Amino acid sequence: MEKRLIHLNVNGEDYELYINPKTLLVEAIRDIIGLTGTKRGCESGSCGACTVIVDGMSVKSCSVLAVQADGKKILTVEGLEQNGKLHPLQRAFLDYGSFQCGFCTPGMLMSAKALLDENPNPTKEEIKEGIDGNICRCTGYNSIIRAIEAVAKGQYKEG
Amino acid sequence: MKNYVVINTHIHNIDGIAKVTGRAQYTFDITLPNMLYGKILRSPHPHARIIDIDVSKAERLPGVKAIVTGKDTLGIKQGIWRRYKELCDEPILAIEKVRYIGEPVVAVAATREEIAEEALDLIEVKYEVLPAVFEPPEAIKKGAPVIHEGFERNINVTRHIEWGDVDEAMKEADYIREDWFRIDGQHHVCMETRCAVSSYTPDGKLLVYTSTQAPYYIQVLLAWVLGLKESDVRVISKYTGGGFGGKFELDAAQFVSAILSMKTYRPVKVVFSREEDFIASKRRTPMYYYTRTGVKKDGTFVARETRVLTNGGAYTGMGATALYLTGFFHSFPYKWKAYRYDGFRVYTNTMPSSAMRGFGAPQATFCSELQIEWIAKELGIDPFEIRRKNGHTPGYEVPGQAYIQSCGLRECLDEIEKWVKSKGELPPNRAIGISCYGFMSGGIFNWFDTPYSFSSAVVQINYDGKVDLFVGAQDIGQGSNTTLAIICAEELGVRVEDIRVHSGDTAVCPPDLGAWGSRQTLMAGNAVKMAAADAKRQLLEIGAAKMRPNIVYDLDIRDRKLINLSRPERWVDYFEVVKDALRGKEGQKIIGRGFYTPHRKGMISPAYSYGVQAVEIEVDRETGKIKILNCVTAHDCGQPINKLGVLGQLEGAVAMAAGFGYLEYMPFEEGKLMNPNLVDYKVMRSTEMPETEVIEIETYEPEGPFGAKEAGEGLTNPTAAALGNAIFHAFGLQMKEVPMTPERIWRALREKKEK
Amino acid sequence: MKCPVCKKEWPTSMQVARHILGTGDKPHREWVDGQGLSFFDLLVEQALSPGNKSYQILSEVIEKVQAEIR
Amino acid sequence: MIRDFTYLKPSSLSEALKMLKDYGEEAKIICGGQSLLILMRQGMVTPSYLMDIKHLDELRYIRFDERNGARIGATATHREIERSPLLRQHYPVLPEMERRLATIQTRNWGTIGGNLAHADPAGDPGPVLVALGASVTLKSLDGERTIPLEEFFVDYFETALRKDEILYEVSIPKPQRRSACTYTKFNLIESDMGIVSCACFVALEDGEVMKDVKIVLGNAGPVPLRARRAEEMLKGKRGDEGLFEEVAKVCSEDSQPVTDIHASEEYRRHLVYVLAKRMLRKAFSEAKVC
Repeated sequence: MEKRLIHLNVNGEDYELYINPKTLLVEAIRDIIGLTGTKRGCESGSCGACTVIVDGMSVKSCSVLAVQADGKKILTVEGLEQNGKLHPLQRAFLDYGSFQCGFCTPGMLMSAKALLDENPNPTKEEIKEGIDGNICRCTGYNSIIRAIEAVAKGQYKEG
Repeated sequence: MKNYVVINTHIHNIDGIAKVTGRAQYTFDITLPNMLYGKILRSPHPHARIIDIDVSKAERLPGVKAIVTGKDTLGIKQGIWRRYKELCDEPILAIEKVRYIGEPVVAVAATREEIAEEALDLIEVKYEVLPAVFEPPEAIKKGAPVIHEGFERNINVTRHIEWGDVDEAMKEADYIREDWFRIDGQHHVCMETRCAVSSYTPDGKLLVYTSTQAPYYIQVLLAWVLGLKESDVRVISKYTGGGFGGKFELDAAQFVSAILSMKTYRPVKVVFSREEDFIASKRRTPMYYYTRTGVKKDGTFVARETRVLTNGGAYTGMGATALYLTGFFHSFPYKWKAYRYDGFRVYTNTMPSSAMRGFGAPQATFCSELQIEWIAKELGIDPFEIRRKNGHTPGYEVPGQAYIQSCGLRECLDEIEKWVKSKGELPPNRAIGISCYGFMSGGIFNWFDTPYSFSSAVVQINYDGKVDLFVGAQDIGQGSNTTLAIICAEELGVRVEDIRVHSGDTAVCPPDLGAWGSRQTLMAGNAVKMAAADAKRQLLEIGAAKMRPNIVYDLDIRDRKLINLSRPERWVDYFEVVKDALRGKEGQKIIGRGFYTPHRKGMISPAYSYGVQAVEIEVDRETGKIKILNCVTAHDCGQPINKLGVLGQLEGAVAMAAGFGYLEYMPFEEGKLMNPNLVDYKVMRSTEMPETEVIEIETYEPEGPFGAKEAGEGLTNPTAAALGNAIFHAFGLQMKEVPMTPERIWRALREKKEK
Repeated sequence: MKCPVCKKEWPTSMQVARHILGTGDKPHREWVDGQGLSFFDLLVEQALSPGNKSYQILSEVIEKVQAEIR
Repeated sequence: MIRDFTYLKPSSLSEALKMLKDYGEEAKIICGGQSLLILMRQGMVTPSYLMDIKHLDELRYIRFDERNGARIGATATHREIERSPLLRQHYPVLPEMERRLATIQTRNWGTIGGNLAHADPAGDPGPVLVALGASVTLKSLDGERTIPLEEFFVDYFETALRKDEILYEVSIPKPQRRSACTYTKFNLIESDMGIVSCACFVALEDGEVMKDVKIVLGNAGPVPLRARRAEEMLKGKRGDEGLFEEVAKVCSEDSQPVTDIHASEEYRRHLVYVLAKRMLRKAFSEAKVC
């Protein structure tokens, strides 16, 4: 096995990694780059806690090899906040109590952001589909759906 | 309604910023310098004697630093029911015998996770496989394999509840019906699997980061099984990724990481894989229910006789409490002239069953509410009427079991009846089912044998008027940090943002029994209220000197102002008073202490919550598949404290309880769980979630802080029962097995047609 | 009616029977087995079948031995 | 944990084919990897060489022309198919099927080529594409061959792909006039694979006589199963409720479902009957309209 050199742009920062090609993207983000906001909750790509955004698409970082993300732009939960200012989705999650234990929240925020980037005002069904890859055992999802709806309706417009 | 400043208002979760920005560091995220990784070799057999363990090859693998088996431990059989030593039966690392598939046998610590895993394959364990038994009816027969020596017929523990004379009372009944039910288990599926990082240092002190609901329990249990002093063990659990009842007993991640760290003097991290979390941790108790109910023609309940066999699995854990509670809640929330319950917990060679949200009540409520619906139909009585006629009322005493103080059941029934009537005539493939329920706010009985008070809190006011609140209560996502901050702010008269809550650290926070039994809002809340009152009293002394009112108790602090109650226009700024107070106390911070232990209050629990839930489903008659459209709950939790928290608890409970009712099945073959992953174990996702609505019925619970009581586990009790009743109205089927999967509904429909 | 083992009192022999099966500790078990019955057979019978045969059997024995308990 | 492997990253299709020639025996192709990586992480698949074609945009296209229908490149993702206006216009069943395939994250990264090559009998695209009469083109250094998709699926997780071949393209014939294709699956969770699934294709002659019928059952056999006997019963006939009822029973009899932890064989047979009846009725009514 020979290692490979890859470049990842995570939350606007460029990282150069020299890694074993079997390294998963989630391992690169958590264990090598050290951003532990992205979580892991299963071994079968089912729970969605590892969801990040790669080139604008929500993706399960446990089901992607890090080498496949070479040269791509990756956004993790740590990238949502811009020097102290929370992203509208983060503010909405606070207002609507869209989290409890918080372990699935990073992945949920990423799915929500990717959904709204692609479809600025989704129907309730589309929102449900947008986050049906993320399991949450605490909230029962409705508070999350309400928060996403509020952001889509412009309740958290900047400025 | 009292006009509170902070209580029941829209308050953000105080851990929110850390959780929505990814800053929150869970045990899963913790790495310490020089840290090793631990992996566990588990038993492939449901029942076997350990003959020999050969670790020689594994030891030689480069990177392996330590290997431990049961023989390397003190061999103490631990358990959470410390008051009854014979119920402490779990050595965690098996010593002479394994009793369920997945039981830990050998643990390895290595420099990298991969090496530890590779080492497991090099370990050879010789077993003498013994005959195994998996279901209570077989395990209880004469000649069944003995799982625990000294426990004949595998009966682990029995519980009995009785009042009145059932045999006499049954004579008065005009209609008697008896039914058998079989209720399957359910798994917690916490998003953060069980994990721990333990670091033992040469000074003989042990630091343990872990994901737990009760840091104090883990501290005490670890000290016991490792032979350490309690205070030399420090458990830190700042953020926990979900618990639901599965994380307050000592688990293998904590025990194994500690043992390995004590051998290597290096930090050791053990993280359960999702599969390990499924097969080797405890689950909701599966039960076989027999219940016989006698009722008068006019619907008055007369007597009920119930017998339950629970599948205890390989070890006791909290099983004894589940056995008792299911008996207690099978009478809830109705008045019975005579009631008798006999519960038998039976050891089997499956994963131990123990506590999970609802703790026996969802099973009890399912069997009770369905039978009542069928009786109402048989006697031609309106389901609301029969429940209203027999329901608990404030001040009622469940003979020998419970004093009920506040009880909003009647109001909840009225609200739900109004909603059901507002739905009017339903389309043919739709139906509505209802269910009453009730739950306790924590337990009185000190089965853990703690010398400390059940809950304690310390309030510390700093020079700038900001408050540090130290509580032993543990926030596992249910929002106890926020709820307790709200209680402290209201009592002390400040805002929530003035308070920083410290929890999840046994060295810093006062002892508390932790998060289970929905006890924290009431018990820890009372402790926090007392501590805040203590601190406020010290401030009022100083305040009185400044304002010189004629009567000192005329003063209070409200929304950062020290006011004279009789003349509110005269007030002094709270922050000024604090500065004076500190100077007056030679620069000492103001400390308020509070604690709460419920002696003889309400017998088994200080207070009881009530509620009624209605569920609307849409059915596909050809396939038996049901879709939940709507779920409305009227819940009486006394005075709600944390507005967002209560709604969150309800919606989360509906998702978990609906899963228990019609989705989450756990198929076993010869003691092996066949779906230990999130592809085959069906958990509710956003697409299956119904519309939810909660109607808060506000009552005043004298025993609770500001009149508050539980809104955590109680909400998981009704949903499966309401689903069962909805299916009864939709198909005319009397479902006797849970979960009610489409195939089971289809088979029941076919049998009905053939009859 | 007195429990032959721990001398506690109850109004009816049926309740004494319930107490004995309910406690199930060593002395009570040994007393029942001493009467030519099997404690666990009674317990299991009680668990699996409706009606209270076990309690009836036990309460009869309890009534008989009441004379000797003085 | 994933076993070590040598990672191969061809810069073009031709280089990929060359690599397959050299390493074919011990190489596995990874594209989206949504199914493969799970098997590798659990140690069920341990290739010595892993050739990544995810980045080959040469294979990432969706084209359509009136004459020979649609062509979809192997590395086109499920999401691209789900949101393709071309396919939505000419083969609406395809995007509708993709919308309910797994979760949005899996669809964003997973590809149609990877899905078909994985050949899971419960996979969603298989039955639909077979019902649409699709074919697949397999390419190797020696040349290329196109075979009907039905022949591509050989057995459980086994395809006709030779060790040195790559699945290059899926082609779907031009939609016939007055025809419709429908698909549904029975599952407990929206994003789950079907406990049983069924795709139906109906083409009408003028009037309401059925000229061509295809009924394909998913997860009711080792591969997407054509219910040929049932199809024959419909050809040349007018569609009506009684006939659909009878044909659905035949589908149920001819299916080969298994019993597993999710459903018994008996229940699966019943579901085949229910789904076939519903999809036939829906396809027939849609074909009459368009």
